[in-house]
Amino acid sequence: MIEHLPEDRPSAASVGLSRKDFISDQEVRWCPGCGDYAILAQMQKLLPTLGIPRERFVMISGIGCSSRFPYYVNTYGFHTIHGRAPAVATGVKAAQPELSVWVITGDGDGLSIGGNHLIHSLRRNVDVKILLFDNRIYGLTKGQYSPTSELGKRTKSSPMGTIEPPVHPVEVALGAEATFVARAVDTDMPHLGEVLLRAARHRGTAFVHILQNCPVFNNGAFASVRDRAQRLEHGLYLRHGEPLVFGKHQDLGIVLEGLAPKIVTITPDNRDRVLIHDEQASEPTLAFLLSRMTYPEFPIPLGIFRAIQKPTYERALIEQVEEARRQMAPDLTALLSGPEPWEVDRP
Amino acid sequence: MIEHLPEDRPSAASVGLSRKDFISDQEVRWCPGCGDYAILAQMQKLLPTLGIPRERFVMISGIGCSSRFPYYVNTYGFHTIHGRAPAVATGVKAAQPELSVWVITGDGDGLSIGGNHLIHSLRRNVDVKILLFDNRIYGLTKGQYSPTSELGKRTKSSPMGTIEPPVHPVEVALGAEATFVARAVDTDMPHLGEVLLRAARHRGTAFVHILQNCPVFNNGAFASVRDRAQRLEHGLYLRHGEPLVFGKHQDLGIVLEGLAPKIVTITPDNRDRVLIHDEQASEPTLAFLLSRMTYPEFPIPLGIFRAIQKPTYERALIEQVEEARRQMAPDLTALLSGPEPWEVDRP
Amino acid sequence: MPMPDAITSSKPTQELAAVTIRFAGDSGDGMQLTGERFAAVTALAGNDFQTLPDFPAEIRAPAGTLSGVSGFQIHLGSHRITTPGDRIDVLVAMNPAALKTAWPALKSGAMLILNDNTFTEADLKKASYESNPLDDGSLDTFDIRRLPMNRLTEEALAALPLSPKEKDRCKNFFVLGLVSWLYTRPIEPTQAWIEKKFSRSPELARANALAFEAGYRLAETSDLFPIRYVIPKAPIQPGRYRKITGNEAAALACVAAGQRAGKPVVFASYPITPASDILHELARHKQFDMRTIQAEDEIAAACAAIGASYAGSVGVTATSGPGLDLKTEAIGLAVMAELPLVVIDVQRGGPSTGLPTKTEQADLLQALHGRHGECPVVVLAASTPGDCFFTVYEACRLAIKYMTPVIVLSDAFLANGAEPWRIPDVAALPEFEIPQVSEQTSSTGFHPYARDAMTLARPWVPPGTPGLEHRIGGLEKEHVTGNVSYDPVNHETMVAYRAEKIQRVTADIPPLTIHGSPEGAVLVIGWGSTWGAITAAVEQAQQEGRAVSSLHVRHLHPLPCDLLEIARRFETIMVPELNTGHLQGLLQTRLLRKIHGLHKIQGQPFLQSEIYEAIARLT
Amino acid sequence: MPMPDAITSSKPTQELAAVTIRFAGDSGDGMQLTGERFAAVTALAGNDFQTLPDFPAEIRAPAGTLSGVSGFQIHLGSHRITTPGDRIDVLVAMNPAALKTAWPALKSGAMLILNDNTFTEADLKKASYESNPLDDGSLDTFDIRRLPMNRLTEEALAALPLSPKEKDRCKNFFVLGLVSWLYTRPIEPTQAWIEKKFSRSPELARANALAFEAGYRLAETSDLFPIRYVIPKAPIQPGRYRKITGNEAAALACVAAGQRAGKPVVFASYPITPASDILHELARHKQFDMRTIQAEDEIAAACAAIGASYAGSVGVTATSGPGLDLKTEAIGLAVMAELPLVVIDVQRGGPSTGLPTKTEQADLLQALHGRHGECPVVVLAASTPGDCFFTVYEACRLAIKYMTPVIVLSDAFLANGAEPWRIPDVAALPEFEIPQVSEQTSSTGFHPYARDAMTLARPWVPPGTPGLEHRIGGLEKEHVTGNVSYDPVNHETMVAYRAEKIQRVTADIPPLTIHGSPEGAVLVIGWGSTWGAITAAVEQAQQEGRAVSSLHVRHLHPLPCDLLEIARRFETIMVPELNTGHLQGLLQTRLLRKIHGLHKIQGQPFLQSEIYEAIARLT
Ligand SMILES: Cc1ncc(C[n+]2csc(CCOP(=O)(O)OP(=O)(O)O)c2C)c(N)n1
Ligand SMILES: Cc1ncc(C[n+]2csc(CCOP(=O)(O)OP(=O)(O)O)c2C)c(N)n1
Ligand code: SF4
Ligand code: SF4
Ligand SMILES: [Mg+2]
Ligand SMILES: [Mg+2]
Repeated sequence: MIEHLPEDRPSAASVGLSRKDFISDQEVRWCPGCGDYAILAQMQKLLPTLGIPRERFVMISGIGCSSRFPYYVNTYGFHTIHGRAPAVATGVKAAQPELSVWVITGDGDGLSIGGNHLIHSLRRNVDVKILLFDNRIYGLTKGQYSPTSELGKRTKSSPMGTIEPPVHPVEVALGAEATFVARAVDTDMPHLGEVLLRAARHRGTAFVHILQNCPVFNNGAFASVRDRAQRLEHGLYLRHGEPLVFGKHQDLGIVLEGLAPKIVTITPDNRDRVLIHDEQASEPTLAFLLSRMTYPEFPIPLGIFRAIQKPTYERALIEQVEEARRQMAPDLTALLSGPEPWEVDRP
Repeated sequence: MIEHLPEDRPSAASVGLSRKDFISDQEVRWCPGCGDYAILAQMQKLLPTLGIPRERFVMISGIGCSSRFPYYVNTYGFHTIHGRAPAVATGVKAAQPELSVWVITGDGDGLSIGGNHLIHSLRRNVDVKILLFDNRIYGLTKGQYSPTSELGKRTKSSPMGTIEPPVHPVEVALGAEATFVARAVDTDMPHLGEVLLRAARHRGTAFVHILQNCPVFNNGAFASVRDRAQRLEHGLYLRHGEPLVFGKHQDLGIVLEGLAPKIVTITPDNRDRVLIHDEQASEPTLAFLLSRMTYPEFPIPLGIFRAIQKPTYERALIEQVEEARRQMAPDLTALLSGPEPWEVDRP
Repeated sequence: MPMPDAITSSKPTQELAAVTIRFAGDSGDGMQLTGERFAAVTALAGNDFQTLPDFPAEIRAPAGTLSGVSGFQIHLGSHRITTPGDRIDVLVAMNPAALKTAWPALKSGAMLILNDNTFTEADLKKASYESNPLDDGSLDTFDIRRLPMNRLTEEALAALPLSPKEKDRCKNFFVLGLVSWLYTRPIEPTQAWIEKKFSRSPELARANALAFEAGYRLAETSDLFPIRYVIPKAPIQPGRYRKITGNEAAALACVAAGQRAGKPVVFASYPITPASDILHELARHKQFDMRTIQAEDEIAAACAAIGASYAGSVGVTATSGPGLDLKTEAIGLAVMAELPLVVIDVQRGGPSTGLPTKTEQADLLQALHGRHGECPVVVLAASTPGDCFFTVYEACRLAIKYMTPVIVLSDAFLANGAEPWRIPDVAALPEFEIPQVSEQTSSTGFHPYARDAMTLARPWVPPGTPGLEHRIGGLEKEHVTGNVSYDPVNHETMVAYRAEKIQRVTADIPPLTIHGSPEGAVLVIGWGSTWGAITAAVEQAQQEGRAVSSLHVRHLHPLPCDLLEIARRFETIMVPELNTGHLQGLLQTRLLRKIHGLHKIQGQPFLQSEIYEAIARLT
Repeated sequence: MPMPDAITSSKPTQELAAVTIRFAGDSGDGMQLTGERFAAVTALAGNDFQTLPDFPAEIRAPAGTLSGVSGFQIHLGSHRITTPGDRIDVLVAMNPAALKTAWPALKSGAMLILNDNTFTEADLKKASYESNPLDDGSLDTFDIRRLPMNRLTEEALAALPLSPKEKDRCKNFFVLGLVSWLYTRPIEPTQAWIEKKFSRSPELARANALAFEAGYRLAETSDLFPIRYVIPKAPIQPGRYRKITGNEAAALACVAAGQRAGKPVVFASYPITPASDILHELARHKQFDMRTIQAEDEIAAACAAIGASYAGSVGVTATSGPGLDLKTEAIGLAVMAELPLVVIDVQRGGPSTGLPTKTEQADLLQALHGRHGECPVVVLAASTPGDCFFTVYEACRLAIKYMTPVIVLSDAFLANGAEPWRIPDVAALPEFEIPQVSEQTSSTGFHPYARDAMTLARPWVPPGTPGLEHRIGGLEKEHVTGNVSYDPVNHETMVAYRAEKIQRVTADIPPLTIHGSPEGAVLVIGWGSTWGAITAAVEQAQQEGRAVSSLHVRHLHPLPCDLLEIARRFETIMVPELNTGHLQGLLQTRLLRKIHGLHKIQGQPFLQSEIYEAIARLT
């Protein structure tokens, strides 16, 4: 009755799937130049490679430009209500743990109205992949600031500049004890693909912070890492077991000064002090440190901040069902009768 | 029109206030032995000492046993709805920045249904004091697990044990970029008083995680630090600028091993390696590290994890009002007329 | 030494048709257990009954105070019993606060069995008595039986190696023994129960058994109780019975629905009084593939239930008023996505936090209209604790058959009240009909919004179904294809379809049963938990020859087809409701005539007498 | 070289009473600006008018496609204009998609001014045309004027050192010039506006001015336009006017309310179409001590507004359907706490996400009943863009006077539509009455729930007031003291007080105005944005001598006292609504007679003709 998780059984039905199997018949309606196109393309490239039959995929979104995503992917899809996609996804996984469930959300959808559901699905470690398209703006409602907009940013709803310091999405996810947290850039195709693959392979909630450009309402928000040249300079690629090195010539490194990160030009002297990335560290101290780095003081870390294994929520849920069955057979008549039934005879 | 913050002007009206001025005429209705009594007593002791006239205090709560708090304090009080107290408090501060606003919430109220409002008020740095009474259970609804209940805990709603790893409230607050985060224990009177005083003095959102016993539905949840003797052994008092030392004989210390904390018996050799507490550190790395320590692997840190200064939300809000006034006089007729009025003459 | 039983007793007996007894004491006195056990043996004695616990307000109050009183009322008789009793015939009061709390409900001349040990100055003060009612004459018109229950219990257990506190906690069994004697209840079942319950601690088993025996014996021997009462068996339909509360029944219905539908049930909920017990109950029945989720809030709970339905499980959520508010938007999504969803609303006193432990019926209009846009759902209401089973079961069945949210209205009174319930035959429960993909699919392609010709339901195609991948969502859908559509006429068409689909549910509503003459002077129309009081009052009036009939509506949206036609056959219609007139207004719009309302908004159920008097005024 | 004006033109003119023009093109074509400017000069020309922009659905679609079309319709005339026009007399279509989108609304024989440069194969395909409508005869019955607008604009600007793209973006001013000539609009205001608007980039100013002139000149010189039209001034009440949209008016009302109440306004909101512009507007007026909060969600927004009211500010929140769902629980809190709160609901097509940019009136029943428990609030509805000002202002006033939430219903049609608005005299706006602490306080102590004898409002005592410290909350309160109370009868009393308080608002409702005879055959009752279409249709019918009157309700709860009495004087009542009959049902319950409904649920406002035809069927 309870099926196994997809990874356990690379399905025959998944053989021969290709990118075009994941393109739906709906016209894509994002603005020309929107970063969402690139993410869609990467996903359509990734999904056929996962060994999962197409019908096992479910895309669940909230509301926002980003949340139109499910319409364009020819799998099962559910465009729900603002901020609630993780909650809907939890129900889907509870019902069918074997599905590959992807939540598509935005910085407003996922961090403003939906912040609580995000946190709780992370802490529960529901096996869903959450892709947060962060354009640091409300796109669909035409340009209000979001929880990731820079302090002081002038938008339609903050003509004098915002007065709210932004959240760091990766930090919030780590603070909620997420088991997988990563970041990628819409235009950085191969890397985005790599990160998405890792997310797909993770058992538990995988949170991917995707830096996405909204050319219409917030053009250039992530200029420092979107353009290839800039990215080589300002992006800090995280690779497990390797030192935190960046810069056009890969000559800059991150070291600790006390408990704060510091940029150094690498020399033979300080080479040893450069921090080594460890996505599996028992304590997410380093991940936290990286999560708070912002440009221009620091490079922007890209890649996998943390990836650890913990039991998943739906697996535990099903295990309790199985355990209960081991303890007691499901006898409906007995249940309805309760502990103290009595008979009333014909008078 | 816009008054100054209380601290700027220790009011004459506050002179001569005493504890009994803060006791309302309502019968206190918590269960005998409930930890809430001790917290109430500390607050009633603290408030008269703050140099703030009684009418300037406002206690705002959500729903839960803890949220009955406002009824018992003879100041202004508002017992609102489940989880929403921080949002109500934000409105209060926007309207009257000069009030001293305290939010009283529980682990369910503040971290389950109300988690998002909590996070957003922390990131905005609204100048309210949030006291979260954590009994790791839903008291008022008679004993379901809460987001802080231990994994595997059997409660009314988890007869086979919970399957949800708990959140660390302090970690969540830090992840939301809180400017003041502290922890205290209900029974640890002087320390609780000290922490509450510091919270009162902080400008910005002060988050205080108070470990509180619910003898009825979750007795002994914090046994390791509630009882004086145990506390001396298992409590780690955080003191700014001082080493992280604990234990009955203050002979144990916290050092770093890589980026993970480790307990050592202090020797002349390793004394230097014992971490020094810094509540004002530019990076909250240490605070994060401390926030994830749980008994019995580690001692329970008590005191102030972090206390930094940032502009407050309501101050910034009012500053924009003032700035706008400097730029343009508030002329209602001109506003109503808009940029392009025209006259229609008598025909 | 064998205990005396009904036959061996030396005292005379008197036959009674019915009696209402309330056990009341401090929260720590164990009166709920006394009541529960008394009800259990009452069932075995063959009487019909209804019970109603009356918990103290949310938080435990200091011992002995008025707010700490916990009561349990039972109404039992030799005829059909439909209410827990208007007025108390017999009060067992463990302390002055219990007496004071029960005071307004005492029948004149009621028997008061009082625990003498607690009528001390301190206890009287805690109960806000200015003078001792035992002395000041205020009880003169009652039939007083004073006993030092603490002392008697203590004495009975003197020989046992238990602490004084442990002994004291046995006095509820002393009371049970005493009242069991008084009403000639069988004793073996209680003895057996004690033995089983305390099997792990024989000391306590022995103590409680002794206390029980002591109470029984005391009544037999004491002059305070010169006669005992016999209540003949009620003419109950033969069968297998159990005692059930509304919340238990609602929970069991979820299990039964999943089993009969052949699907897992995902029950996602957030705790709230008085609905939490449904979650507690279901969390204990995981062996039925019952997957319970305690969500972070009510929004998440509703959304998780929707997600589960979307993925082919039976998605259910339960809550009370404030939680229903929060589920509003999600229910709208399920309406648009046309997914099954069952929302159980255990109504309590409102508005806002209101009176969380009290009963009310004031969420009806919200259930009908409380969503933005044209957003119709099915609304059902349960009429008795046992009926919560059938109503919730039916809700699950309709939700799936019509691919729609169904709101079930229960209330605090039903949720906690108990009655004997004839255990249904599992095989005889109605079948589930699962909306299928239509035959043409192969030729014309799959259309998620192609509707069944009869029910107008769209097919239920959960993810995982090969070849039928499709997308749904909260934006307006194009008829048949389900694509997003901004077309004006399509919108009107879809609004009409969604409304008509709900109307089609009338095909599943059985004809209404009229209690009494099928036409005439007065028709009392009720819904929900008022059934018991209405039925009792109408029967009382009918026995007096008054021209009154009644009918009870389970389906509040859509209304049964025959309702209006029946209503037109009566000169006067009265609708008693625990609100300001919700159904009254609905019927008035439909019938275009004045409907009499009877409104009570006190957090309490109707008394039989209140309805009876209203009928009497109209007949 | 001076431009030709109405007087110097050599071409003949023709007088028109009214005309409906739609400017339509791709989102990038700047048609909103063309429309806005045309409306501005129309105002100066002394005509009455109404405008309605028609934005594309939420996300920018690829250029040239149907979903990318942006339109702006204006109806102007020499008499009172109450709708943006049923059918299009003149369409300016910048591309085939614009033509296709406007198609269903074209009057037969309408003038089509088409941009020839875009009727290419590629553009036709994007607009899903299978053949070129210019060639296939499908436009034969229309009055076609083809111009290569891209090229003409380009030529006019040939000499300027701008990029081709920059030049192309001036073609909306070319259109404006052309249509300004055609309808003899004054030209100086446009020239002045261009100069001011582009003062920072003289190049662009010059380009736009040249394009404008080119369009004007082309019309004067081209044979395509043999005559021009004159629309005489409308008989407008003298005074100072401005053009205003519903959202602007709602925002200004918040400012005015704060100023007149002498209190800061805290406007807390979460963005949602079509309500967001109220927030945008208010965020620009901080100098009025306007404190805007963009909350994390609608729940927080409502709660922050409540907190602000509690602390003595005017607390306002604005949203649309899905957000109203979420505010439900908070509104209930404000009902129980008896605090002022204004909730503006800009209705859009529902249910669920529905049709976010389209209009509808289907939130009325939710506004009335969408909360658990007995939870009455005041509900008002605005009838025109300008009326949003008076309605929201009145909402603020009533909220404070009666210490209650007030829900204001606007809709997408009002929110974005614009009309000339007579600027009110600030000093003449109604006064605010602030509920005060009663005199007895000194002697009997302060009671937060002691009510004003007239209004039943409790006193508004914000924190910070010395000596009156008190606690409030969502649990049921004791009458007068405001202490938590579980007393049954007190609950009923308080439910009654809360209901009666809202009823007392009727004292503030002015007598209804009947448009037409005060009694007779048919009465059309409307509410909200249908006012314009109803008024136009009723006037049309009246002019034909039909026995029809109309009245429009601003106060939907409580209903005006005189409404029922007036209704009784008519034989037939019809209620046109953009829903399935919300007000219709309410009136039916009250009047106990059949009310005719006219329902349209297409995301579009009523056409005058639709209402007229319904009247004609009844008269
Ligand atoms: C309950 C509710 N509130 C508000 C909205 C309006 N709304 C739609 S999308 C959105 C924010 C979108 O921002 P984001 O999540 O960043 O997505 P983006 O459009 O930028 O991809 C808002 C406020 C809504 N649809 N529902
Ligand atoms: C909207 C809503 N949902 C649920 C409830 C029921 N409820 C009241 S308090 C509470 C949880 C209380 O737990 P906590 O915040 O930990 O407070 P405690 O009682 O333990 O102090 C719940 C679920 C409610 N009042 N309102
Ligand atoms: S508004 Fe921004 S985020 Fe939305 S589709 Fe357009 S470019 Fe993309
Ligand atoms: S239930 Fe627990 S938290 Fe609530 S009052 Fe009682 S002891 Fe305190
Ligand atoms: Mg965004
Ligand atoms: Mg708790």
